[in-house]
Amino acid sequence: MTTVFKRPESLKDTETHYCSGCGHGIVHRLIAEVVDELGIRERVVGIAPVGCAVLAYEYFNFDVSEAAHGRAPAVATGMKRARPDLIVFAYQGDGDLAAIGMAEIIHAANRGEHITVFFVNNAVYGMTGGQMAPTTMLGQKTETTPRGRNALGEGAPIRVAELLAQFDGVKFVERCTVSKPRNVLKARAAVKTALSLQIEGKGFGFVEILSPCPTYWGLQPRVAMRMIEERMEEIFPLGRIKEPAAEG
Amino acid sequence: MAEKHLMCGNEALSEAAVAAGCRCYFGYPITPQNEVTAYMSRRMPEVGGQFVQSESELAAINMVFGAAVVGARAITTSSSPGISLMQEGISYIAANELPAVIVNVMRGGPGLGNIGPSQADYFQATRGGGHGDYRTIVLTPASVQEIVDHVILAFDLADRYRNPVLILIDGVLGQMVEPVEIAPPPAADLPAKDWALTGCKGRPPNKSRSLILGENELLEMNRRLQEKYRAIEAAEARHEAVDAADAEILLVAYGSPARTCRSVVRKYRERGYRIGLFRPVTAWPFPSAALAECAKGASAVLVVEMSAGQLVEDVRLTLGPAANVLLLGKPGGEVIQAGELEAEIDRIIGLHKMKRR
Amino acid sequence: MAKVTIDSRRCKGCELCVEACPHGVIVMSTALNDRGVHFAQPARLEECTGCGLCAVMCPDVIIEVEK
Amino acid sequence: MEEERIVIAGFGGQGIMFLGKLLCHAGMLDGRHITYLPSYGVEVRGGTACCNVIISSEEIASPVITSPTTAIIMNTPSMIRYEPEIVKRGLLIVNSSIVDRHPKRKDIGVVMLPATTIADRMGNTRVANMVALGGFLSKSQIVKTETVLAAVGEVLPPYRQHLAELNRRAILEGKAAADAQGPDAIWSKITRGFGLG
Repeated sequence: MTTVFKRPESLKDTETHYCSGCGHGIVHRLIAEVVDELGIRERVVGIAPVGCAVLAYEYFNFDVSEAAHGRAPAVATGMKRARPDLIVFAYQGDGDLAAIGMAEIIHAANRGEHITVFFVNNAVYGMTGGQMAPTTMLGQKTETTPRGRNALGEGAPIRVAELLAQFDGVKFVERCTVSKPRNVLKARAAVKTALSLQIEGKGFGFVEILSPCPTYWGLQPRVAMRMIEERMEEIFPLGRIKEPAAEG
Repeated sequence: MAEKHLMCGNEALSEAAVAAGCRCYFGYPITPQNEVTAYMSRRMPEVGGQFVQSESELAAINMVFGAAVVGARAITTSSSPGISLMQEGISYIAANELPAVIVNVMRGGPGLGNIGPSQADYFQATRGGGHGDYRTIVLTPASVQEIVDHVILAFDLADRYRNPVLILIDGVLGQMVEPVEIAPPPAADLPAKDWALTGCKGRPPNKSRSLILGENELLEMNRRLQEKYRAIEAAEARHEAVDAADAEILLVAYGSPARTCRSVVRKYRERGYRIGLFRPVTAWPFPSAALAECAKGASAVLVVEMSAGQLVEDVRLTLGPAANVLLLGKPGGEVIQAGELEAEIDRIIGLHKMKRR
Repeated sequence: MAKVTIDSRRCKGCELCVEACPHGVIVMSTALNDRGVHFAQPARLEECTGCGLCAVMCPDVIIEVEK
Repeated sequence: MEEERIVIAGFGGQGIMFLGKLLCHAGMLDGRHITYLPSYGVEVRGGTACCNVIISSEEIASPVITSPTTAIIMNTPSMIRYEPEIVKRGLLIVNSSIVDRHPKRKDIGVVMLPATTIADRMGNTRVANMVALGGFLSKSQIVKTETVLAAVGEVLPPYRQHLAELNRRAILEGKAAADAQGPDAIWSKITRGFGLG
């Protein structure tokens, strides 16, 4: 018998603190699988965000640092500038990246830092108990938008992938999701493209991953996955927003 | 012996960082330290280093964090309002026990203040400044040459103790030009950076974190940090004493006011008054034992600082409520002039009916 | 026949694997594990093609597939 | 103790900072203690340029000058600002081509030097600063003129080296013009050396 699927080496054999059906576990695994596949486990350095994935350094089986809330792209900049031979990625949620850390992500992207950023967008703040995120959808009820998010006064959801794609320094942008197996495999391919881009020294790569938060959406995990397809993808369309440039 | 160069404090500290082997500079322009960003933007590429003009001081200090956590020597510089923005990052650097060098070329505050020279960030520097129980080692050079020496020392101290080191200078020292020698320092005997995130080749993964949730774990971590701080206090308190042994009036000052004090001491000594100067060279750890010794015979201790009175609190803490500790403090980005200091000294001489000897 | 192994002790009961399986191989247990959840278990292994989609969806990486 | 505390002030673009740095460099080569402090920030943007140069036989306290022993003044606003601050028996060098008034002080030595006119005659307005420096060297012995001339080449950036000779000539012209103002001027009778007072 041959193994079809087993835990990647780059993921520690440990339980996560994530809620049942949370997308972070899938995204962690995809990154770990690609790190294994590309054979970079011994020269990759990850950055864990502040947010639900704050403990990511407990799960990845390679070097990982924390970063202050929103500052992961700055930390990644420092790492990659100091040690260009390392493969540096930042893992960020929607509050970390699109609210408190908007300046850092915009400027790291615009400088074309040779780093990879994985942006897990679940349209809500999980760690602090389900408050509005910059990517919360209009009408979506959260702890801090009890009547549903209203564009007037609360703004409309920010499309970060489209925002970053316009910078010349950004070489690859794709939005994907983990809503069903086919999409998970596409997300895996995007993760691989982004990390390969860095290995080849081609510049900033960005992968946004729409991910469910069953707990603070108040939905069964299976239903939450359908909600991504029915609601989120309308606002955050899937697909490749910026193709990596051809060789030469 | 290295050649003497004419450099302003800001340029000299930049070149000293290069001499210390630092190849990573991250910073955001702010007066009066802009010479550093300009100098480094030119110099870093020349020596194969990295210069990033960051989008903010928040980003700058976190770039330093990133470079430090992968094992590189990194420096950032700013002035008071920018240093306030960096406090979050400095707290994280202290918590992650990373080596980093930060220079504050102090200007008048609070708020946007002005760009005049000031020493009003002493509390912020010596009490941690950000959240949590931590300390940064604080060096307070008083000449351009000492700025150079302190930058080199700062990198070694940072590496030795895995702790942020802050160099506290004022706008005058940053801007003034003096002759300096910058020689590559002899290699210090420093611990290996086996904690750095350099890729987990041939070893278990390293992680760097400060979120510590286990029961009593954070308590233990803090106790360990405090032990480190006690060790730093025991080993690294530095000071300079000028004519302090028999002083009836002991001046206490650091940075550029200490220069004025030194010349005034010389002048009054020539006139026969027993006056001396105690200069803390490290503001943290504060050289308490040495100050207590120097102040033993003094009838008055006059603290001279370009703030409304911050250093004076450490002096009072050291000497106790019974000591006659006075303050000549000038906030607002203004220099303390020799004349003002002499008037205050004359007043003290009169009050205590001090005699020439 | 393929083989699906699920570490039921770590299962959080999200049922994403059940949803993912094209052949209805995996079902939720009636029993509870130590976490107090009904865990996923391979039930009709004879139907399993070893496609691995259950493992692809598992957020807790507790499914191994061989064929 | 020998000490000169020199304020140099004028418009931005008149070479104020270069004059200060050159003086410092010469001081350093002569084995003096020196400090140099430029005005910075907002003040610079106001269009005025000023620097403080201290050259001393002893260690220097503050680089900030409150009572200059010499002021080298290249424009009228600087004259208004600094004339009152000069110590008694101090020295005032004035670029009389630009400054449209005479000093009021009677207790200081004054050299009225048409620096810009002399510089123009030499073919380059921009060496007026060097002419003024020559005026200072005529009246002060804090640095040697030969040292200043030697320092010119070291202080000029590489892309301005072709101007070194012109700068040196301007210094000598300025010095000669000030020398010609006669040995009877009050400063020649004064033992300069102002201590800290």
